[in-house]
Amino acid sequence: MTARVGVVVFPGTNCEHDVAEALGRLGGEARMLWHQDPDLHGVDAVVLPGGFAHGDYLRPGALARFSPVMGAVADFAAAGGPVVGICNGFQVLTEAGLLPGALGVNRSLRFVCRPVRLRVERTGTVLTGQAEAGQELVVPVNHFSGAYRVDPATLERLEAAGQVVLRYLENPNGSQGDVAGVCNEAGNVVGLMPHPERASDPLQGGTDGQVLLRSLLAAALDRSASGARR
Amino acid sequence: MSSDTLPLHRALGLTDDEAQAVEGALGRPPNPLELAMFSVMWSEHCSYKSSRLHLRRLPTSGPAVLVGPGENAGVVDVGDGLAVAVRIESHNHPSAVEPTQGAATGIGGILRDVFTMGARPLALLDPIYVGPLEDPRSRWHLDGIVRGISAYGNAVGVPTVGGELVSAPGYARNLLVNVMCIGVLPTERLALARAEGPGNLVVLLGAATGRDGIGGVSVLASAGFAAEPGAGDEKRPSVQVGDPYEEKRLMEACLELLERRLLVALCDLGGAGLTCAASETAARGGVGIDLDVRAVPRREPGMTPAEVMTSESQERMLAVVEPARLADLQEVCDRWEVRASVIGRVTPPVEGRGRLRVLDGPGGAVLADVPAAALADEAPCYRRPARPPARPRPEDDPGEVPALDPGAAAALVASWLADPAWAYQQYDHQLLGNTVVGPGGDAAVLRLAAPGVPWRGKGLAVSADGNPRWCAHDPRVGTTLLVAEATLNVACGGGRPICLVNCLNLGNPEHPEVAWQLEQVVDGLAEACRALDLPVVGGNVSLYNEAGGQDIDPTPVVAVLGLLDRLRPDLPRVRLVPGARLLLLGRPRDELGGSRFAQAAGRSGGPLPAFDPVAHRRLLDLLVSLVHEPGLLDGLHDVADGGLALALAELALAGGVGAVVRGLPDQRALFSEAPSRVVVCTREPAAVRAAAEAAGVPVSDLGETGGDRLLVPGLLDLDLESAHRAWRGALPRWLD
Amino acid sequence: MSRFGVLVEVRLRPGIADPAGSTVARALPALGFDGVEGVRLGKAVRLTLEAPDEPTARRTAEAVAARLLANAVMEDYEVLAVEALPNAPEEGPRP
Amino acid sequence: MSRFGVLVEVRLRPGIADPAGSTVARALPALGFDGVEGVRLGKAVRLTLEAPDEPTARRTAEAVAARLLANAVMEDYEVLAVEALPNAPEEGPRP
Ligand SMILES: Nc1ncnc2c1ncn2[C@@H]1O[C@H](COP(=O)(O)OP(=O)(O)O)[C@@H](O)[C@H]1O
Ligand SMILES: [Mg+2]
Repeated sequence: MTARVGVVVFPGTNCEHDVAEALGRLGGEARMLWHQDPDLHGVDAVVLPGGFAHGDYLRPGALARFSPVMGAVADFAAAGGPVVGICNGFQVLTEAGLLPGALGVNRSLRFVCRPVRLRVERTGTVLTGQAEAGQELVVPVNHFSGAYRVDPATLERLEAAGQVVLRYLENPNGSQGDVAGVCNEAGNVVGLMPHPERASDPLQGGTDGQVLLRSLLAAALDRSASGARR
Repeated sequence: MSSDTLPLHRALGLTDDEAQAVEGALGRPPNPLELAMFSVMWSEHCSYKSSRLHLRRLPTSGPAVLVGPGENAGVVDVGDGLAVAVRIESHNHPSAVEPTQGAATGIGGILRDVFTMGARPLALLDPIYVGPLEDPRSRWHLDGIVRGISAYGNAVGVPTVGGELVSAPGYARNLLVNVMCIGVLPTERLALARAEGPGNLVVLLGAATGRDGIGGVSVLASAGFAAEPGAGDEKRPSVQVGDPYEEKRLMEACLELLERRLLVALCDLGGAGLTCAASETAARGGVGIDLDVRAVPRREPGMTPAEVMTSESQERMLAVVEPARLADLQEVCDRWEVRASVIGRVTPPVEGRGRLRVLDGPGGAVLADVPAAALADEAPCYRRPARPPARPRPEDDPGEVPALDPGAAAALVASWLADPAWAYQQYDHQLLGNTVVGPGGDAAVLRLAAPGVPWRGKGLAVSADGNPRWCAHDPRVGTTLLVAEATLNVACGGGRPICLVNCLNLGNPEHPEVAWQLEQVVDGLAEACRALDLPVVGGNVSLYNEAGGQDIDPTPVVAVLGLLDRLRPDLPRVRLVPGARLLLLGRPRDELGGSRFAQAAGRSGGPLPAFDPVAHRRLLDLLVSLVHEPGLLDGLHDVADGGLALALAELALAGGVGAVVRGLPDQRALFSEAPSRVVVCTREPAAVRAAAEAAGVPVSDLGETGGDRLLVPGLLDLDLESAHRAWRGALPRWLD
Repeated sequence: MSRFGVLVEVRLRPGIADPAGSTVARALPALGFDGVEGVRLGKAVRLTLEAPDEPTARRTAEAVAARLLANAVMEDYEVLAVEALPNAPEEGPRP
Repeated sequence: MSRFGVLVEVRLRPGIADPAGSTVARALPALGFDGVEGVRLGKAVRLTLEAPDEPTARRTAEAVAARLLANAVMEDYEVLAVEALPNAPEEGPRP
């Protein structure tokens, strides 16, 4: 069985091939989903990859959330389908209301591209099913607007409910609570700023991202085995 | 003098003689629109009128060269049915007026140069030269330039993997921003900007046309800046704003159009806008083009035909398509939300010459009617009077530089340290998943792969290098040393050098000293490339880099591409590991002419060290084989700017491991910047030695690694912890 | 139908960190501006639109702001001004 | 001394391309907003400052805008509003 993962492409998306290649290396099969197409074509999981959807000039993700494909992604998520937003994809998921919070401009007011150390705070999500609690990973970040913003009460609620999935060990952007990734209540929608697909090949200098992508592929297979949607 | 008292041609930047020549080319006086078109096409920037003659001396062919200089980018065959396209450009003057947008639109332009050939852009590089960072204006320059590159390159989805960052007094009022792009294409997708087939349609793709950068090439890029800071203000309406999102869609649409073979020709719009793209495309194909200036989508009301024809609005491409393919083209463009407007058609040549005609509406009045080749190819060509500078041959022989005590030598080295991470961490340098060795080392190393071009095991190494100190000292020899350095960097990354591109940044060519520098730089480049069998596949000449009558030091930038036949994940990097030997590959040398060390001591005399291409080639070959031998080298770094001292310091800092270095007779050996030397760190010294001896490369032992100091007993004593602070903080200290 | 120009301000909610505003505020004393206590940086969006009357123009702008211009998690918006514009530009600027 | 709140608008000069505004404008029809002809995106800067009187507050804001907020090569600025604020916030919001 091969996990079929839909990779959403907006005009301005630029990490779709990287994600597809990384998933392919781990035995998954990626299928590009064009933003204008409201059909997910029976995929077992969805990734919203990095980039600058619609230019992201007004605010990252502000326009992308209106794309026809996003209605289908919302339905898929509501039905328990695994959905992961990486970087720009995380921004789009918060704009779409599929994840809590928002992503603001980095504290440094600069774009930042470098590896950071992360800790897995919550296992059992579609992104961390195969990771261990407390596991440390080195994965690159790559963004201008990656500072997680949420009101203090909501952050407290997220912490209490275990919705903080990944935390920075060295905060690169001023995120509240050092949040690097969060999930929805059910744990089937996860957003993160770091790019696991950039740490999934020894040639790129690291493989720590593999455990996250493998978790996603496993979640996709579970879903496909359970016969949901197809 | 106000411009309305000037004859029109002078206000447009043409000399009286040039205006006469225009009349000669037309056989009648030009009308104002025609004159405007000639003024941009015959500008220094577009026509290379002061440099063309010299550039002919460069070696440009080789068995692998598919496209040499003259097209939008050079193209080299790299086997497996693949080719690499490469191009470098300057965006100096626009970046001086508005650093962020100037640098951003520079990136946009260089990308279009590469994807217009059918290549998918793989990587960008950005050599930057600004004034001293003590000067707030230079900080504003650098901060803005890096923001512009970051904002544009990251958003368009092409990684920036290398460059240069030089801060020196000569660039305070005339900074330099060079931009370079490498792309990859299946060889059969190679596209040329050559219009063919009378009756075919000319289609403008991309952004609407505004009054952006009118006269940018003739008035802005082909003249220097005035003395007063801010005196360039009247040039400000020329500012163009980059739109990476438009560029991204345009790039995807163009690559798909080429992939589906829907186009006859494709040409980017850069300097001189529509006039340049149309006249060059027509001239190369030996045909004419009729353009309907009214059909050009405008961003602003009330634009004149001359404004439309010379606007440098960004993110536009000119395509030639057969009428039967127009619907398919439209479909691709619609999907990518790229505007496509038919603005003209290809016409047969008249008496052997294609004519570029500008029409006012379909079948409307003929507003301009000019032989395309007269615009594109027949600009005047000047041999400017050249004279070496009247510099007295200084008596201060750098051989007599007084020795420094080890602590003072360490302080000097520390003052040279600057980690460029401040810049490159603002760039996405990992996009496309190809980056095996990112910025910060000797050469960037990439997988040779792209979306649609699966990786087959090969790699590319690339390095861009400039050194205004060497080139001011001796422009000819200095340029040979740059070629030596760039090839060596590439070999340190495991790449066999396959081609070179160059960007010659110089002052006002009407100054005889600058004309002389141009000749010398070209001679040096030609000499070194010939000796190394390295074809020059492209370049750019940026003249009039002057402010207040003061020319910049000659600043040629050379960039070398190398090919790796197979890639390994554990390529040796710039770093030391503990418990290893340090070896010097290459002949030990001690000439100090033109070095930082001599300069710091106020000695500006003496010859630059000479370049021996035969020994250099042996070293390159040896390195390529050593780097590919698993486990043989643990680290390596070439010796260049700052000599062995700086090379050792950078090696030690990158690994956080010190060394004790012996066997150097004096500080001359430590600080000489003579070429063709590499330091390697190895735990297999005998094997390295044997390989070097077999290759006929001199090898000497430098000592061993370990500890937390870089110690050269009696000559240098550098504490790594404080050096690390100096290195990391050098840029943030001023810029954050 | 008439043409209106509408100015909408989008600002960060109180309590949401504004690194850009803080950076400006921090830079001011060194430039000789002493009395500035605080700086907040938001967006000023100018819309040109057609509407039957001013209240409709305002409502449209508010709807655009609510739906698109502001992210409710971080931002508030306010229509600051609505002004009638001369009609029909012959060859209006295309977006 | 009194406290004032000043609102400054920084906008691109006419004729300077505004990719951000154009992108928003192009997207609006798909969101069901039809009559919007054009969008220009600028900055709205709110300064809180101490000054002896309103004209001085306005002048200071103008000077700040000229020195720091607007990029003279591409942008204009305008002080849109100056309002007196209640004095002395015991522990006012820090930037
Ligand atoms: N502006 C820049 N952008 C990206 N990378 C840069 C920049 N400046 C320097 N670098 C990178 O930092 C490293 C060191 O640069 P440099 O000191 O010029 O190296 P070298 O002396 O070996 O040519 C190189 O890998 C170079 O590509
Ligand atoms: Mg080097």
